[in-house]
Amino acid sequence: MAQMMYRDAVLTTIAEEMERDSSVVVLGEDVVGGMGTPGGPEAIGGIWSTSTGLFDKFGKDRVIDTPISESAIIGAAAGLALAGKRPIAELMFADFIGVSLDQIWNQTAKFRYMFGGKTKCPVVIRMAYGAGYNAAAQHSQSVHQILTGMPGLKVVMPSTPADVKGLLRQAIRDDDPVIFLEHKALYGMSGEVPEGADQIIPFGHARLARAGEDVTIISSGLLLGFCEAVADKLAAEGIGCDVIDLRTTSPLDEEAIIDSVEVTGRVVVVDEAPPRCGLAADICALIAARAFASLKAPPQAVTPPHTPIPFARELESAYLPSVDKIEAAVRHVLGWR
Amino acid sequence: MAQMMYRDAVLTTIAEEMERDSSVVVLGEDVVGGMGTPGGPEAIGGIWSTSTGLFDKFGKDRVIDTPISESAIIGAAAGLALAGKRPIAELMFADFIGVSLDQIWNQTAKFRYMFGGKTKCPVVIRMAYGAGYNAAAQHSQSVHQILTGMPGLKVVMPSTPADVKGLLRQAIRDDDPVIFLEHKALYGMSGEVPEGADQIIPFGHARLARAGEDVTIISSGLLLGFCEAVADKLAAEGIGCDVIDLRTTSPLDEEAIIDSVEVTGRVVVVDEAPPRCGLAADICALIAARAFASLKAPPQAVTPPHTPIPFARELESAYLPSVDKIEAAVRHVLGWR
Amino acid sequence: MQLSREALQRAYRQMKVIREFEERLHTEIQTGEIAGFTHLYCGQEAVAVGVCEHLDIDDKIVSTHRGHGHCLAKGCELNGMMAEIWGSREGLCKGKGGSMHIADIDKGMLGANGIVGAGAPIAVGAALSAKIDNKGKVAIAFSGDGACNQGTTFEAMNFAVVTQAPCIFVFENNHYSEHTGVDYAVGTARDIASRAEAFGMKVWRADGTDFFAVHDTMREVLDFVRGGGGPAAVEFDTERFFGHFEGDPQRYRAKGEIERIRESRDCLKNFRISVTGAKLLTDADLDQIDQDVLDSIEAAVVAARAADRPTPEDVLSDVYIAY
Amino acid sequence: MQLSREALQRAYRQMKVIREFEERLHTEIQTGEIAGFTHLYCGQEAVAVGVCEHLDIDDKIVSTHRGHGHCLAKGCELNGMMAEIWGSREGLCKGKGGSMHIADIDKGMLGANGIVGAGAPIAVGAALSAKIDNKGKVAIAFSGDGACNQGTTFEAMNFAVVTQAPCIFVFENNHYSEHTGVDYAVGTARDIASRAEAFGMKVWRADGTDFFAVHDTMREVLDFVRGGGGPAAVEFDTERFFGHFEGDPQRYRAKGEIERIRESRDCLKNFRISVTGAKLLTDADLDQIDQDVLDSIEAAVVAARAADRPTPEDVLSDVYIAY
Ligand SMILES: Cc1ncc(C[n+]2csc(CCOP(=O)(O)OP(=O)(O)O)c2C)c(N)n1
Ligand SMILES: Cc1ncc(C[n+]2csc(CCOP(=O)(O)OP(=O)(O)O)c2C)c(N)n1
Ligand SMILES: [Mg+2]
Ligand SMILES: [Mg+2]
Repeated sequence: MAQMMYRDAVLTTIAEEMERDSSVVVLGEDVVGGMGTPGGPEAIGGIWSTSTGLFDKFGKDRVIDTPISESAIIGAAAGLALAGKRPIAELMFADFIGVSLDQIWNQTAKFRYMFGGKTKCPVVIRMAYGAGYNAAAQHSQSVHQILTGMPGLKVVMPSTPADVKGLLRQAIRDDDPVIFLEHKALYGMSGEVPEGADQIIPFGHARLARAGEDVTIISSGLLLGFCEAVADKLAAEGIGCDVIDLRTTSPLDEEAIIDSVEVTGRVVVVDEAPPRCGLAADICALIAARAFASLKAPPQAVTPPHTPIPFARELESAYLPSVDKIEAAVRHVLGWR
Repeated sequence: MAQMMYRDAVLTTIAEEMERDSSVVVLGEDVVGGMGTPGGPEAIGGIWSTSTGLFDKFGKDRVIDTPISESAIIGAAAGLALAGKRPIAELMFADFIGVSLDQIWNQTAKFRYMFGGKTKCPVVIRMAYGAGYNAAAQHSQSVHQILTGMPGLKVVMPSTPADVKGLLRQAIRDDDPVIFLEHKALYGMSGEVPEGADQIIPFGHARLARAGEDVTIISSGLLLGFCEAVADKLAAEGIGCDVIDLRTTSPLDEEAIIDSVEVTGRVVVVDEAPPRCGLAADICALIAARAFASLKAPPQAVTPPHTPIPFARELESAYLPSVDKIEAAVRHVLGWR
Repeated sequence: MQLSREALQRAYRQMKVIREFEERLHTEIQTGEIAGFTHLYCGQEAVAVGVCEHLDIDDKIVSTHRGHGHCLAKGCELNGMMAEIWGSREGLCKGKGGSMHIADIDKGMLGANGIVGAGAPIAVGAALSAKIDNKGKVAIAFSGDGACNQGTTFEAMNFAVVTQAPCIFVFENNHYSEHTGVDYAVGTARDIASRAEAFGMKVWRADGTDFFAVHDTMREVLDFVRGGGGPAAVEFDTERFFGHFEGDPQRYRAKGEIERIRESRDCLKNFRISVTGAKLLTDADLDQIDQDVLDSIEAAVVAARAADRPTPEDVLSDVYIAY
Repeated sequence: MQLSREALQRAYRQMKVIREFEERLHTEIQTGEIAGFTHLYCGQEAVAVGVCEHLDIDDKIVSTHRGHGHCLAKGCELNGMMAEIWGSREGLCKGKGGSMHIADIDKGMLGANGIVGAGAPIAVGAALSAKIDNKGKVAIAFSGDGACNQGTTFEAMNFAVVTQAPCIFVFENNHYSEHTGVDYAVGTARDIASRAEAFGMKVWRADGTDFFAVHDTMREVLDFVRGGGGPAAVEFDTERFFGHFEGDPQRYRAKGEIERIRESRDCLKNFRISVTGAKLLTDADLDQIDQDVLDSIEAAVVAARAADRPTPEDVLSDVYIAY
């Protein structure tokens, strides 16, 4: 086990996979940095420091710095994949799916199906998402709810450095397109990371972050930590929470969810996406359909309001689900009779 | 009352509003047709015949035929709106939000909020959506679930010619951006349309298409007709269905939904979008949260499977919710004990 | 015109296959048996064939909504294509793709595409793969005069120049995008090629209805690109014989336009005149090919009609998961 | 340089306000008091001011992530901007937008924009509105050398040419997009202007650090566009004095680069040399402006600090509905 930051777990996993498999290729804006400048290549290595050193190690054919052309980035990744490579494309911010959605949704995601299974399309699209940086309405969004709804895509949302490692390795080796969502506010998080190149976490297997029998709390990404804090606080009062870290939203570990709710009968789903047609509603509906008889209280969602993301510190804090709001929701379902 | 086709309801409403308000402007690909050709302008008037004759009547400044540049179409509409006009932009197919999403989601939808209420953004974005034409994976999709999840947008899905008229009129006069979704398979539908320029249907008010006390069926668009067929069949057996036509998915008429389910205790939500993070899940979650105590059976969703849309007739039919599948779901919730 | 007799026969056969494939579809579509949207390539055969005759299986192409010609020229199997358009389970894509999504990755045909302009970035990616492999292979992006106004096409051109990807942008200017004229929609000061040139590429132009002009031009282009010259663009002036889609009333055409182009700008007719005039092939040679082709098309239609239909369960395969 | 004394004073003041606004932000940001991403415009003032001095309130501009200069030059109120960046309720956007989303529609300032390249199509729309109104008004799209590779920018240029929208694309080439050099990312054979030209527009080029060059060029451009000549593009060669964002280590710069550009390509310094040399204004005149500006900046900061903070309920206003 090594202590490692979330961002370094991204970088080292990419580097190890590039070492192992020469078909792995990285592309994105400033993933090298300094191209065509007096300072020269590797002046930055990615604005999140998730590709630092790759250019020096693997050269310009495999570490491709790109113009600000996100559609071309994703399209090129798709073309690389159809031609037999395993591209890892970076969108600097998840919000930039806005300028590249067609290539994600109508191209990459659909090739295998549209072409009758005649091809695989092993593209990883990494992107930094989430609020907490006061980056306002166009640089703070969660997009997993949009992409989870798109057949053909797998969607991954690690919430610890260890999960980054195991899930990113699976993503790179996966034959289907994978959206790999890195929460901006977690890049600096440190944690234990198992060593060894075959530490792989298969998709569709949630992680039980806390175990308890009174209530189920379901989340992922930044908010998972908030849920753990609530669980720890309630544990001190003798209330037991199952905290389920989804890890992947598509495929979804339906069994882990249903099994837990069948025991607890009470559930809170906490998600950073807007409320309408979001992941929280998706999971609440699943539970209502499949664990109806076990439910002792209505499945409760905790999400931001249905508004764009505001800039000012006070506003963004009020916008995001907080530990207090999650705790209140948990107490609400616990108190339901 | 006049008998009118769904497509003609679109065209006449646009024409009437353009007549009434000189700030209304239309733009899109081939909305004139024949520009720069030997045949000359008005060679087509929109591939759905929803803008035929407008160019002759209102001239080239107000009826703007565009290159195949959907981002520029939506962006130009946003700019027209910020500058005081009321643009109606057409995306030929809803699937083309893929190449224009940023301008819809990060621009048009957010201006009013990001700018602190300093502006309105009265853009109508019309688009033809839905399956049933064997147009395959890139020309058959439903997108209301994606856009409903985006704060700042209003989303409208008329299922009759009369609703086209009343809702489109509201859309054009609305000060917020409105997504107006026209189902391809309904363009040829005929129906009674009330006359008079103030036939307006306000947003957020569902329509009760059938009334009954045993089960609630919720839908919109093409599938609404399927639901009505099921209700009519069951009525013959003495089973009463409330069939709720949502009309707008954002804002959503939560009260109409909850009121009905509180009476029936049983509900089926039928939607054409994929199952994950879709509208059906959204509404089932709402019901589970707000009508929990009234529910006699798990809220049931009927949607296509989580796959791209296949081409062949047999495959597309198997993909889409059918009258039979809806009926089976309704009988399932009716039989739940 | 330094082609061998065999090469000439092959080129003619390829163009004729496309022509008859499309003419037959045009007829069959009237019966209502074929579902979905079908865009016919008829009239543009010399481009697809003049380009693809230079390619081998490891070169890649990315096509458009009007893709049948590119597919056939790149080696997709005729029966598989016909069956696909018929929505059969034995189609190249098991009936899941249809006319707008025919692909055969093993043949280097990376897909027709229903989204105008979507192909160009994908071709750049395939070209970057070829660059990594460093074996002189290329990728071709076919685009129409309408597609050349889509942001993706522009991004792809700049991207290819920046990364020096061995990508060739082939613009088939058939003067119309759906019902709109190129003179309206492409605001460019001069032609499409000039616009590509401003992106920093070497460009060529040729008559896209003349097989030999296309073939000769592409030889130069391919020498340049395979030789490491970076990306390139070519604009071919060509003609579409049918409507944009089947059912198009074509009110945007000039009176007599179709008759005129069928008369004077038919690549097959002109090919025949050239090669028989130069005594490289005889009318009898060509007539024989014509007959073979018609037979193979007939056989393909018969096979497509008889082919297995997909089953409802097929909806759920070829995708990672079904909820 | 046919400007009146008042006009010269005004231009200098406008540039100076931007300069000091940015220098002060640069200092304040170190304290951690200001949240979010801030991109400083320092060094490029002559472009914003040289362009906007020609505009009136009915002309529109659309800006970028580096928008403070454009906002101030177009007449956005200093205190409202400072308060916005401070995230205050009294900010121009009530603290909801912040640095990247400052807008003042009434002043014809249609918004800074966090999405690179998003502004150009919006400007075309504003220009189409002006065309309908037919009063000789224009819209300006400011774009960087990086933004000029985004598909939306290309689409917008073609769209403007096709619709003959009175839109002016102002490219501020400051040689960098984030950490990447323009020589790498813009593959164009020649300059950005040539690429714009290939879209069918008349183009101009000038030194963007020289107020008079910008101002004179824009007079010509605006005469052309207001006169119905259609859209146009201008490329200004300019310099960014600070990092891409605050905190950027700028390892991509040449050694001594910042000192050099601050020394020789400072629009304020060079303006002072020109006008005092030509005896149009005295050093004392300019010093007076400097002092006034510093005072007003100080006052704006004091006011921003003291301004009302937004409340949690404010999250839910200015949007049609909150579920
Ligand atoms: C993004 C997108 N916009 C619009 C369309 C609808 N559409 C299909 S083909 C076409 C015209 C394409 O013209 P061109 O590129 O010249 O190709 P051609 O049809 O002439 O072969 C249009 C507008 C589409 N499929 N995708
Ligand atoms: C669509 C999109 N891609 C990437 C970014 C991240 N980003 C912000 S500014 C910038 C560089 C822009 O360069 P340029 O257009 O030259 O403007 P400058 O920063 O030099 O003013 C990038 C890549 C973004 N905001 N939006
Ligand atoms: Mg064309
Ligand atoms: Mg720049």
